[in-house]
Amino acid sequence: MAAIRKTIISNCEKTFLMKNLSEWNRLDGRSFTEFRDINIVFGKDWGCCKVSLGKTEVIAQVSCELQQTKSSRPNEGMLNINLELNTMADPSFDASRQSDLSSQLNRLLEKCIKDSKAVDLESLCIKMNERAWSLRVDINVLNNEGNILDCASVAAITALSHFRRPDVTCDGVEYKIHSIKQRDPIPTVIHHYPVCISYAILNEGEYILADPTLLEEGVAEAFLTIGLNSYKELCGLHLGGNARLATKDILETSSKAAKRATELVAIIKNAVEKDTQDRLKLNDIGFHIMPIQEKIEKSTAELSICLDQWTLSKKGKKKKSKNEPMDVDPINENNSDVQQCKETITPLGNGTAKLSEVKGENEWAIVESDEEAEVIFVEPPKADTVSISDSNSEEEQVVVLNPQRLKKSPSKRKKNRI
Amino acid sequence: MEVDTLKEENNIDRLKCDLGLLSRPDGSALFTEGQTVVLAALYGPVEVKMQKVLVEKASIECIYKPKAGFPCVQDRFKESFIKNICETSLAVSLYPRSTILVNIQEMQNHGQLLSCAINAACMACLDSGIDMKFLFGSVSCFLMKDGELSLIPPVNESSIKGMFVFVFNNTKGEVIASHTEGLFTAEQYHDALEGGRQMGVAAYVKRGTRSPFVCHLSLSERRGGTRRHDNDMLLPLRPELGDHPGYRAMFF
Amino acid sequence: MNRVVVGNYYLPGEIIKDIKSKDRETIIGPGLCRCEEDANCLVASQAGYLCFRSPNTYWLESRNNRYVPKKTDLVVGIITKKSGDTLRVDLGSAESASLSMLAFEGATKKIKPDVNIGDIVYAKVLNAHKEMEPELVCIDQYYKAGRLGVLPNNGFLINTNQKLTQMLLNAENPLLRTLGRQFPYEIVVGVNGKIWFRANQTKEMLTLCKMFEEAKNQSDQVITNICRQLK
Amino acid sequence: MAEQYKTLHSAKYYRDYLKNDIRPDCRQLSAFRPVIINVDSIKTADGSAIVKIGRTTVVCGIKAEICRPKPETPRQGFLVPNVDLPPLCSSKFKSGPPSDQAQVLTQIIADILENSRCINLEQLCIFPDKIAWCLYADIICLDYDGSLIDACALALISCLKVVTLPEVEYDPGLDKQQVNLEKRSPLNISCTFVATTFAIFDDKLILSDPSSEEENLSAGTLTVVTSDEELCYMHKPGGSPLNEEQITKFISICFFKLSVILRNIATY
Amino acid sequence: MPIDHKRINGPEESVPYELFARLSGITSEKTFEETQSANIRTDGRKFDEQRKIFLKNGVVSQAKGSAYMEMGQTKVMVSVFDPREIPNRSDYSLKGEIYCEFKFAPFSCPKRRLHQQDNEEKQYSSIMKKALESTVCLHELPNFQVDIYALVLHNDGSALSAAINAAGVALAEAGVPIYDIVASVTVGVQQGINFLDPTLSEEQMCQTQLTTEKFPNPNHAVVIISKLPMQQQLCQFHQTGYMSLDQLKSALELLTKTCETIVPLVQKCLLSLVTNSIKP
Repeated sequence: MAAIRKTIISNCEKTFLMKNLSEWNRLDGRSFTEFRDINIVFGKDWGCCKVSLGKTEVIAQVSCELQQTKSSRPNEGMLNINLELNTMADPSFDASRQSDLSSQLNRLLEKCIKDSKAVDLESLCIKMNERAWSLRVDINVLNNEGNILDCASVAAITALSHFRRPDVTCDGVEYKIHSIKQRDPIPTVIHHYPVCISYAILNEGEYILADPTLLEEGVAEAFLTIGLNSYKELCGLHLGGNARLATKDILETSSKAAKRATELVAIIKNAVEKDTQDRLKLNDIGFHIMPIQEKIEKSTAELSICLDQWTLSKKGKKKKSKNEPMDVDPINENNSDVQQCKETITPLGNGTAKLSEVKGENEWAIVESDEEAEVIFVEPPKADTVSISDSNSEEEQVVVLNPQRLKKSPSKRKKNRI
Repeated sequence: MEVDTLKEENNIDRLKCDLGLLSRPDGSALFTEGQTVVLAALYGPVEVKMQKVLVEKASIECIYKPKAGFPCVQDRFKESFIKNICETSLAVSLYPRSTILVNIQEMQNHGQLLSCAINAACMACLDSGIDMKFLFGSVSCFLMKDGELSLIPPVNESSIKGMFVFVFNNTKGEVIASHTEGLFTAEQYHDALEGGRQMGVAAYVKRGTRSPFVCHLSLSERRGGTRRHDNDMLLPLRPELGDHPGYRAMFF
Repeated sequence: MNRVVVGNYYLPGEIIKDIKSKDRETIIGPGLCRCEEDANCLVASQAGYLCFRSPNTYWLESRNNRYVPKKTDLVVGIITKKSGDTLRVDLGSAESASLSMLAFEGATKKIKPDVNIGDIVYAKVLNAHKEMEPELVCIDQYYKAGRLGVLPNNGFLINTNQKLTQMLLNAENPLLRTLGRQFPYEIVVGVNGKIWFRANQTKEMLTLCKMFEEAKNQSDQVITNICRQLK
Repeated sequence: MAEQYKTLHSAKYYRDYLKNDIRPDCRQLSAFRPVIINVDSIKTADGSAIVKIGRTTVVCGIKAEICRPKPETPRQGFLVPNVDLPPLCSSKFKSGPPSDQAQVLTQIIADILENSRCINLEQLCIFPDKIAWCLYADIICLDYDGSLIDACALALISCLKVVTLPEVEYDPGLDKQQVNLEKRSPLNISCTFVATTFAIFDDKLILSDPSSEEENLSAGTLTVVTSDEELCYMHKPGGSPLNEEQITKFISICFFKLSVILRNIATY
Repeated sequence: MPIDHKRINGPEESVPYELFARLSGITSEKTFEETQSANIRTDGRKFDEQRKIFLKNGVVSQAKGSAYMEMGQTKVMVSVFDPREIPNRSDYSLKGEIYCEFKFAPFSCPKRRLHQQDNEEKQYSSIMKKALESTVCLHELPNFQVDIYALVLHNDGSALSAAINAAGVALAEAGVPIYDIVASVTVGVQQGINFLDPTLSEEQMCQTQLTTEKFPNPNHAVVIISKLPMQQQLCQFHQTGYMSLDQLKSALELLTKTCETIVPLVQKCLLSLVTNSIKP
């Protein structure tokens, strides 16, 4: 229906973005490996959640229907994932036609969640060869500020784990669907929680940016999407676009992604758990009680920080640099050298692979299933300088500057004042 | 008539609206009515497609997305209903050869979805700052089997005999649009219309007793607005920027 | 209904009564239209505060998120297309504007300015009529560019709302001045909500970026206060 | 000369007529066009009706098929109305999937059908949870000249009244059904609904039963559907605002029209 | 049935009730045998007798030209619209184009038709296009396309012929330049008998091969031709089934003769169009 031409990215935006990256900085102050904040809100209905990643927002809803089983899989239910790119999110999305982007994203989501067998489809079957539940996840994008896929994958798996289907009984011939009031609804069995983690690749593989924003997506040469679960198992890896990316970069990025995946899954599980607790307490839950955002008052402090640059740099000094860019420091480089060759990716049946960390191997090794015991799981060595602390989230939000440059800054300031 | 059920206060409390929470659209609103939540976003006026160019006015497109399942014929009906209302109330002749995109997303449905969607659309229009002839507000009125009228969706759905959706404007409180479900008599229709108007006028449109969400808008505007009490003069220029007219040309 | 009160908040469709007019003439600005029934009344068409300038000028100060070109506006736009002697410029409005290659200082049929797709221009709206595509120029009536023209590529462009740009263009607003005390920078503010700026240091540019992001949702008053504190 | 004037200044052309309380097709402002109903002329359908309102022509055909009831409603059959606006009826429509207008019209007709409760879907069930009738009511517009809702609703109700279904015997033990083609019986239709459309011209003039030209020029329409003593649909999709007296007037006109149409229907 | 999101959908699966009807025992063979022995068709016609034709033009007020034709029970409606520029085309074509769309109404046949055009309808559309292409003076409509839509309300055999005949009238009414009136006739062949203007059951009978022991003659076919009678030219010929050349010859003779009988009808219809337009 509506397809408004995409706004063009100006040359100066591109130039500045690249220049900024060359100084190991991102426009929104994040480090290369940092992700935007994720926030999950549940709706009143089962299997409904709104997920926001920075300003990117999606809503997911799971629905179910009793259907005839498929003859090819007589003892399984069905799962469909449908991601809709709405004009609401971006006016350049065409609601009426399936675009390349939309089919690509849908395929990646399917690979990540459906093909990795995250949902136990067999438990959805009611009677073999006759009836089974067909689950359907509808994901509507509300606001596109980059990296829809990560947001959608979190929304999809959260909605699925939150969803409860009505109970069904069968007296041999007739199926009776019990309403939620009559009988407690049944949750879906989720084997593992796979999430997509995307990276934008710029400048021929030199810069790998986690969780790209819209502008970064527009400038990027290629995208690396890694589907992972909390057990560091790979559920799909996709490299789109054209960039000369070394194998070691992919492996290195994957190990970082694995860490992020663990964090994300913990967030998802916590959110679902909290919601369940709230429901048990019979609290009112849903979008209708979402507080009205007071966006006006929240950030006067931020503004004054911006205006007074001195304050900002002082703060940065105090904090020392936590998220140090990886390549500037020679010590870091060594560390990453040690770290990068510890993964091997093990195929684990259909569409699933295991990303485990093995010492001294840096290639895609196919490990026979009986040898699996030999695979050594190694915790990533804690290198003090590189570690991304997740203890204090407040700290992470602070723009962190290079120590080298920090030293210089006082003199600069003087200059400015003259 | 028995308007006991049409008490204003508790109805207004059921309404909530949050504006401008999406970064991409020109205007967006999250409208809550009881437990029903609808998100609306507006882009406009934007570039028009060749097939849809209207020489004398803007063409309005409305896209309604249900939260689960594919959009079906029923959703197409909602789209066309909201589109027609927007066409009536927006000053479309000011934006010829352009499109105004109205996007509606169902977030949570617990009755009176249509009127909630219409209200959300209106608030999104307001948020975007697009020129409007008047505001519109929608009220759902339920007719019970015992002949009572209620503005709140009843707990027991089987007791509903009919349902009315009215859309009023804020100038004279006239009916812009109407949609009904179920069987009813002409008198019942009038009673519902009258009750709905009382509620609508009180809650949505009439000045003085503006509903909380409209107040919220004005509040946020007041806090964030560029208003200047003391100085009616046009804003002069930053010297380093050359001869700029300062405030945008405001004379037609 | 409502007697005219300057500074009152009006919603679309509300009638503003008893307006002051000189020689039965009233000049109305954005957000208002004539009332068809009563010549002495105005109808609000946007939500905003009523403003008045003597003797007979009224307008509504409202938010307006999508830019609608107006004649003599100074705007910042992106070149999206080059076809023959005309450039297409995206201003963020419904229709992209046209800019002739000859409308640059010193441009002739043979000597043309060096403009590429994706470049940023600071231009003036020469013609804006709702029935026609807007036309831009980068020269004034004496064929001089002044400050108009193609902006260098080592700056940065951000899109904000028109409210912020209006605020920045107000000379009394201390925001840019306060910042100027911290470090030198160059800025071009288009009324269409696009801001271009550059500074010596990337860090400084980032500060600018963040500041505009934060200032977007703040009122005049708040910003002035903050600036005052920092003096 | 009049032709050119009409095409160039169609609104003014109409205003000139309406000033004298007459419409270009010689009707009074509140006059309806003649209605012709022809039933059961299409033998391949299980019931059919052709309705002409002025030049607007609509044909409705119902075909019955046998199906299994939904698990949620094991005691009900199906009635599936669909309105089709083929490119044949007007240059407004293009071939391909149904246009937005056709979809909206389909929903309106389905709403009217549901609101009026003229047909109890339980009578379409042959054996609970096993077999039921599915009536496909396809309404096709043949000539698009305004007041389509009126024509479609009338075609549907006239068609429902003449539908006959063959007798079916179902043996639950064997899960076998036998259809007796010779013995057919009509449906039980409890009420008759009649839709009436008005167009609002220049915010004040009310034109009954508008033609497509009048619909295009008018600033909004209102459709009232009456069913025996009650109302079952008040549809006003935007357009000029109306006050209450105007609406009251419409309703009274509609009840009058209902009686006329009922007499018309009674003749077959 | 696939779910169509732009329509109201019924149950997932439904079947025509005729499938469960008590078998009447009527087969094509039996019908043919009876017809042959009685030497008269089931509806009382002779083998070379046409059904009654009703032809009316100007039935669709919104179209430029339109016609409604009844041949016995068969009811077909055709409308023609103003020539418009050929859509989705960048180069200029010297010749005009014809777009035909042939559709059966869902309820027009014994088995319910779906809303989407099926293969049979597509084939009929292209046959119709072929017949009309050589009728319309395409060189007079450079870069233009004439849209012709045919809708069958009730199919009782020879629907395509009826549609082509009606389209000819509609084209004439629309003022599209044509060389001649177009007349189309269908004949069904079974054994040695030509069934002129067959009904639906006769059409079906002519499309099946009867058991060879009883009926040694393998001829079974349906032939549709369209003619420009004044020009004495065949503008379309379509045959399905199996028939000997001798049989074809006899069938063609019959068809040519019948085409001529349709012409005066069409002429009369068009004449009334002219006289009506002259009258105030």
